[in-house]
Amino acid sequence: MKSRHLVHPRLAEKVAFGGLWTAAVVVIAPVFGIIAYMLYRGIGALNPEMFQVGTKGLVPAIVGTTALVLLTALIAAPLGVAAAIYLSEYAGRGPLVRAIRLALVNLAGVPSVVYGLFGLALFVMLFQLGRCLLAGACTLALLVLPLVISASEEALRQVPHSLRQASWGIGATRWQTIRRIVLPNAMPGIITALILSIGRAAGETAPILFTAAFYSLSKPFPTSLKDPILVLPYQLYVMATEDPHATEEQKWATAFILVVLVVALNLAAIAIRARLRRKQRW
Amino acid sequence: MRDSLPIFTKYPLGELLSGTRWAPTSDPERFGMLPLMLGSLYVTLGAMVIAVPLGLATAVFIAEVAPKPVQEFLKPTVEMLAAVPSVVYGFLGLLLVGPWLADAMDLPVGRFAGVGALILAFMAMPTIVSVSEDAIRAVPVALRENSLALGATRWQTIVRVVLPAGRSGIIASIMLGLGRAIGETMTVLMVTGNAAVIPQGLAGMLKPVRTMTATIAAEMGETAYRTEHYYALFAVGLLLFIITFITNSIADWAVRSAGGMRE
Amino acid sequence: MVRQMIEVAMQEDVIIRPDTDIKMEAAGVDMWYGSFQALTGVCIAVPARQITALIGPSGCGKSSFLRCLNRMNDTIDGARVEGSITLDGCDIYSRETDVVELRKTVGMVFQQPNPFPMSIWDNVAYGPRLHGVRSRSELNEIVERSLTRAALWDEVKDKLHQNARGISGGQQQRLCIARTLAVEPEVILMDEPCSALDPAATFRIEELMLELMETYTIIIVTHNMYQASRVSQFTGFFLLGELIEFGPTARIFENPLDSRTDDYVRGRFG
Amino acid sequence: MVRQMIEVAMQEDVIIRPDTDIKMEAAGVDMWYGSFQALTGVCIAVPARQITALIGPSGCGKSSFLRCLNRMNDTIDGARVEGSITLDGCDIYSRETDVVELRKTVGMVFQQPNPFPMSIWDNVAYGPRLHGVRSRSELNEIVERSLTRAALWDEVKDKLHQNARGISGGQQQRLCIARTLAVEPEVILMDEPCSALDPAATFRIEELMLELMETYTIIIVTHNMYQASRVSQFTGFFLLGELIEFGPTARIFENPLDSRTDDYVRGRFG
Amino acid sequence: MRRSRQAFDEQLEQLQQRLLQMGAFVEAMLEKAMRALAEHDVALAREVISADDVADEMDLEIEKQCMRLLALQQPMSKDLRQVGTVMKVIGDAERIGDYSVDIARTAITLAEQEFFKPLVDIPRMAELVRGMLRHAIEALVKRDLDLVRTVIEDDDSVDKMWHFLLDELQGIMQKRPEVVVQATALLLVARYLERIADHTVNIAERVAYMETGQLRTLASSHGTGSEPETG
Amino acid sequence: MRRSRQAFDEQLEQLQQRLLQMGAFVEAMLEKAMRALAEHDVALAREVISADDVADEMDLEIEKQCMRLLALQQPMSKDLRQVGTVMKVIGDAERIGDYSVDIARTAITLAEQEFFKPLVDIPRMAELVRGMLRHAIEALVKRDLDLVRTVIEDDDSVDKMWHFLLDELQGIMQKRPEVVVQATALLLVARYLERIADHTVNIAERVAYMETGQLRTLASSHGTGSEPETG
Ligand SMILES: Nc1ncnc2c1ncn2[C@@H]1O[C@H](COP(=O)(O)OP(=O)(O)OP(=O)(O)O)[C@@H](O)[C@H]1O
Ligand SMILES: Nc1ncnc2c1ncn2[C@@H]1O[C@H](COP(=O)(O)OP(=O)(O)OP(=O)(O)O)[C@@H](O)[C@H]1O
Ligand SMILES: [Mg+2]
Ligand SMILES: [Mg+2]
Ligand SMILES: O=P([O-])([O-])[O-]
Repeated sequence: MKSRHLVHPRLAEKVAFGGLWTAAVVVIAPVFGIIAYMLYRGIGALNPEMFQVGTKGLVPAIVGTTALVLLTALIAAPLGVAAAIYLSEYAGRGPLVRAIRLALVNLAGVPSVVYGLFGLALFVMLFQLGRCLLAGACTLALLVLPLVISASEEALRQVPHSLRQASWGIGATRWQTIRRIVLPNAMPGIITALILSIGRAAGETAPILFTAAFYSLSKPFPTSLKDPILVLPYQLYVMATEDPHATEEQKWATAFILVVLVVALNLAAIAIRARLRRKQRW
Repeated sequence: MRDSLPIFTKYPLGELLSGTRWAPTSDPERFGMLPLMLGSLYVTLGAMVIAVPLGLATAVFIAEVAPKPVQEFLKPTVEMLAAVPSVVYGFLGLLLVGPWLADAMDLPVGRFAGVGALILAFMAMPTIVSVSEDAIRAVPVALRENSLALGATRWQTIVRVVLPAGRSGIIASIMLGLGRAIGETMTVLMVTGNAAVIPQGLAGMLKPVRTMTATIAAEMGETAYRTEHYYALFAVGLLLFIITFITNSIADWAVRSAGGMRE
Repeated sequence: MVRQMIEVAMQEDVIIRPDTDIKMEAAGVDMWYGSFQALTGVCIAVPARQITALIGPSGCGKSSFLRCLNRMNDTIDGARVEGSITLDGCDIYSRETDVVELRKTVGMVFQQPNPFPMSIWDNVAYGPRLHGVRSRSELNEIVERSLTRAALWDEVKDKLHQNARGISGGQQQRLCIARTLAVEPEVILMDEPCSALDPAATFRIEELMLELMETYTIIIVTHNMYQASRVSQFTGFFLLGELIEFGPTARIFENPLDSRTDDYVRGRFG
Repeated sequence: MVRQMIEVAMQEDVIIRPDTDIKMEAAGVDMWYGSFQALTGVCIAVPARQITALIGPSGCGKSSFLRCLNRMNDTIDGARVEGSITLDGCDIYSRETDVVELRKTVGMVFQQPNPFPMSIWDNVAYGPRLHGVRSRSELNEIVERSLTRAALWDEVKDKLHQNARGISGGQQQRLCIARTLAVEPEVILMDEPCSALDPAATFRIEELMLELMETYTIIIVTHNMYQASRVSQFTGFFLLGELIEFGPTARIFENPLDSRTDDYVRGRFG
Repeated sequence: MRRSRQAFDEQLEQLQQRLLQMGAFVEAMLEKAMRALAEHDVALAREVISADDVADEMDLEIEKQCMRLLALQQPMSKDLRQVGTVMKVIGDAERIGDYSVDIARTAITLAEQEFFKPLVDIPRMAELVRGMLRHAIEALVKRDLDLVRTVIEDDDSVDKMWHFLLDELQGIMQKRPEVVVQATALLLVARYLERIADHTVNIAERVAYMETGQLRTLASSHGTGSEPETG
Repeated sequence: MRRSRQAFDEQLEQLQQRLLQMGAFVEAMLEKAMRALAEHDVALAREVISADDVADEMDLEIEKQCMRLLALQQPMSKDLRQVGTVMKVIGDAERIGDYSVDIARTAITLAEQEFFKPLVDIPRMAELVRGMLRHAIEALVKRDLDLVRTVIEDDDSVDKMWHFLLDELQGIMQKRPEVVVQATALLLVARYLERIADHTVNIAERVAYMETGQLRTLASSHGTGSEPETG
């Protein structure tokens, strides 16, 4: 077949690929510039003073964030994984299960501020918890639960059906199969899901705005679950927008710590996923 | 969401949605949500106009064109950008981009819709790039080989086979990006200026606006429990929920059909 | 009916051992997936310690029937079986039957080799452990015995603790057979066990089947008519969910009774 | 060498048309993936308008060689080809060769039927459109002609605008062939085109190949020795990257010259 | 050369055709040989003798084709039996050709001599045998078991004729020693015809095999022809 | 019954063995038939006649086995040629058995009579033919082309013997009409031996085919036996 072209496809290809290169550079370069700038400013602002337990220190916020995140994980992980196992291994295909799935997908996309509202109404007001660590953690747990469930379910689903069949074929019960074959093989995926969720929780501001956080440059650590807490993102928000006393240095350092924390969590997740993926090839 | 109901008993739905004034503190209180919705629309659409073409191009670039090392560097980096907390983006917008843009365009303040759109675009971009890159990658190698074997160039293959085949995933990525942009709270709260006025025309991009999310975040802290204002904010939350529900449903449907195609 | 079949077989010069008897028997088996009837009135008597091949065009219900024999269809929503299937004379669909016990007795090997993503040793020990064997030395013994029977021991004995995904497809399939042997089944069902393998690996599996035949009753579903002709002693031909003809393999391929079987083995079908 | 081969073929009673000539010829082809040499000194002359089958054990380099013939190996990082391969006497690896043109002339059909996820019509029209055909009526004509040649027209003519994924595997494979025919190739390479299909679909493809042979030069890689014997006029046997023997199919299967070929066709290999 | 299943059917058909041709060819050889004998036609006899090469060639060719079909098509069931049958039948046909040559040679030997008595029985026997051959081939093509029975019945007649001729010719030789050479020659011709009839029965018997797959001789013949135990 | 490739080799080997057995069996039949003839041993002759059923059975059995191998193993190349060869050779062997029966029948016919002259040439011819048969089978087993040549050379001797015997017996019959019955009987025996030799050559010729795949007759024999053109 003879070609009949106005522009030779080869030429078209060259032009198009040039365009793609440009686009990629346009996207990546400024982002990098800015992030790099921030890191540069942040790392410059870090000084020992920041880590003192005092008025200007970041330590209370770091501790608060850690406490909040751990508590969130404690609540979300068992619930999420159990729900995922139920959905992927036991639930059939009834309309109820379909509805649950649809709800999950949508909840994962609901704006975090709406979670904040919900947490406010439910935990703070209805359960009378007040603005506190526990209410915040519960709210955040709600926020990440859809993520945990659907990512864990995905991980469980990734375990080939043929392995389950093989196990049943040898005379294993459903539970034996789940415990010995499905869960161990889905574990990397589940752990990744958890870490990613934690990362997400650590960076969220809106949901804790009304449920857990308060701003202060002087308040020490929380002592009970019912205490309100200092958390990094909220700290940063207030410093940047409302606190005329916060120094530029404090702002940049806080941003830096927050980014490093979140990125570190994500890197960990990626590393785990990569290592385990290499180990198991289907 | 139960808490949003009282407001509807007091104000007819139509009035709530089309009211042009959001003035909870004036007397009488006005809860017209139109400015908020338009604010959200402006910022979000603005963000998507920037993010979609650039994001897609980057995704195609990473998946199909970039040399292996570049690929291996870009992919995780882009994913990492998605993880940066929104408050940090807001912070950067507030401290860096806004002032810089205001300088450049000779505007009085560095807080206006355009900054929000730009920052949101870069926030939505990682989602778009990462998800659509996955979708493109998930298009079976065999399809590419088939196309090449018919005498197509790589570019022809990308445009005519790979992108259509990854269509659902790409739509999903856009919807997810859109969802992220609509639902984003902190950034817009920090950089858009928070004026609940109805933006006009393109110039509106250069004026401050106020989105639904920002309204909730900004005002909830200060309203009294069970006031009309409190209920109104919940109503905004409900509206937001419905909008994102729709976007996500579309995204989910797209992902699902993408999965079906891969079979 | 069964005795008749065996007599026919004798006339047909198939060497049947004097101790040959019927291991599994299906009588009037119907099967549905929801409202779709996949099998209609299948009657078959599977002789012990012989290889029985099931052939037929795609979608004729071979796999469905095979999966009736160890009740793997139980795991599929909406799958329903009627009629009787017996193992050593006992109805496997009766209330008292323990499905887990049944599946230990009637092992299964699938089309795609699907070793668990663990070490070779763990793969083989998986079944015995499930069923309560703890002692390491006993497990070691079982692993060695099973691998040896599956003609794989020599090839893997130096890498027992290596991941099972690292061996070739043909070896993986033999590993899956070893894994099945480890729970000491009496019947082994194989659903197109070679269709994912290359010819060399296929021949290995075929030879293995012929060796295992000495001890086990083997039922194999295969698309490959030539494979059925090479390895099996009895062949059943399915068409549209019915068992059209069942008899000694030589007869099915040399001189089938039913003209549809004849058309099929002569490649004149569809 | 080529003429010799044809003479041998004549002696061997293979019916060679009087106008038979050599369509593609490889001389001393070596191929590497990185530092791994996949092909060593392959010399072969593929006669025009005949079916040439390439057989050999897994990993012997059949696919690699096939992919040299339309430079599909160009798309693999680190793949390198040496030696000469000619199409109608022109070196396809020379600087002047346009790969796109080459791949139009030398079409390829893969193991897995892989229609594009678009309508049947669009699938077939894909190639012609790529190469600049715009007119709808012309495209319609091409689509009908190609589908007819691929023996698929009657089956799909009422659902041309249905998604191509909705037809059976065998039909999909014929669609892939139609898609290749639509760009009017002269040579069609097929890499195990039937290994994902059931026997009935396989026979359809085999019949189609025999029809296409009237017009096209076909080279097929197959694991299935019987398939090679059924459909091809010439057969090449590969082993460890070398072409051990090449000749009329009847000779290869009845009386090969090389003892390794003999062992292979007699199933005594490995 | 198409080799699809459909084409395989064509090839089987072609095999059948060639077998038919060969059958017709050797039948013609037999007919000519007998005519040469009866009419003292040396040229015709020589034609038969040289035709044998063609028959041999046909035999080889068809066998080769059978082996090729086996190698390249792996036939099963009926098809396999058909190929197997053809392989066996061509052997018989070739043999019939050979016997025709023997008869033709005898014809040349006897060409110079007047027959000591008019040839009646031998041509009649030959007629019968040729009919058998035609019927056998026809039975093979039509898978007609009735024709097979006819052939087997005719073979009994041929056997009777042979015994009758043997007796008669032995009687003549005893009485007229001067015709011994001619009589032995004719004796052998009769014997050849009997053998041809035997081969014909072999051919016919294959029909049952092709149809039923049962490899059993219908007529349980002992010895190559029913050589009488009492001469 | 194992049927792997290795087991397939065993089956081919077994086929070969059974062919050997059959060869030995018909050779024994020939030997006994000749002994019965020479020693007027009716019992032995009857033994040969009843042995024919066994030979026929062997023929059928082996053919069945060949067909089974073709159906169930789809042999290629050498293996296929071997199976094809066996199918052909058993036909010849069966024929040899049949001829032995014919000789045994003749033995019974002649049992009551003293020979008009001592049997010398015919037993010698029989010896030669038996040797040929042994050689042919051996050649087949050992794939020995030299042995084949020996067989073909011996066949020439057999042909000469037959011509010689034909002349001699015709001469005797002309001179002594009273021995015509016996002489024709012996004439036929000689002819049978010649035919057996011919079948033997057929067997031997298969060796070359098995080895080279070339289906060509080495000895281009015209007619079933070289019937002399001049009596
Ligand atoms: N899980 C299922 N749900 C519904 N229908 C099914 C299911 N599995 C199989 N079927 C249908 O049942 C019929 C028989 O299927 P089965 O898998 O037993 O065929 P088969 O003979 O094994 O075919 P193949 O050779 O392609 O494996 C087919 O028509 C198939 O579509
Ligand atoms: N992309 C690749 N990179 C590196 N090595 C390769 C690649 N593709 C193939 N090989 C190697 O080259 C050799 C020949 O491979 P090829 O796919 O040509 O074999 P084949 O004869 O087609 O085998 P099969 O019958 O399994 O398809 C094999 O050893 C294989 O491992
Ligand atoms: Mg199946
Ligand atoms: Mg390959
Ligand atoms: O051909 P025959 O010698 O066996 O009659």
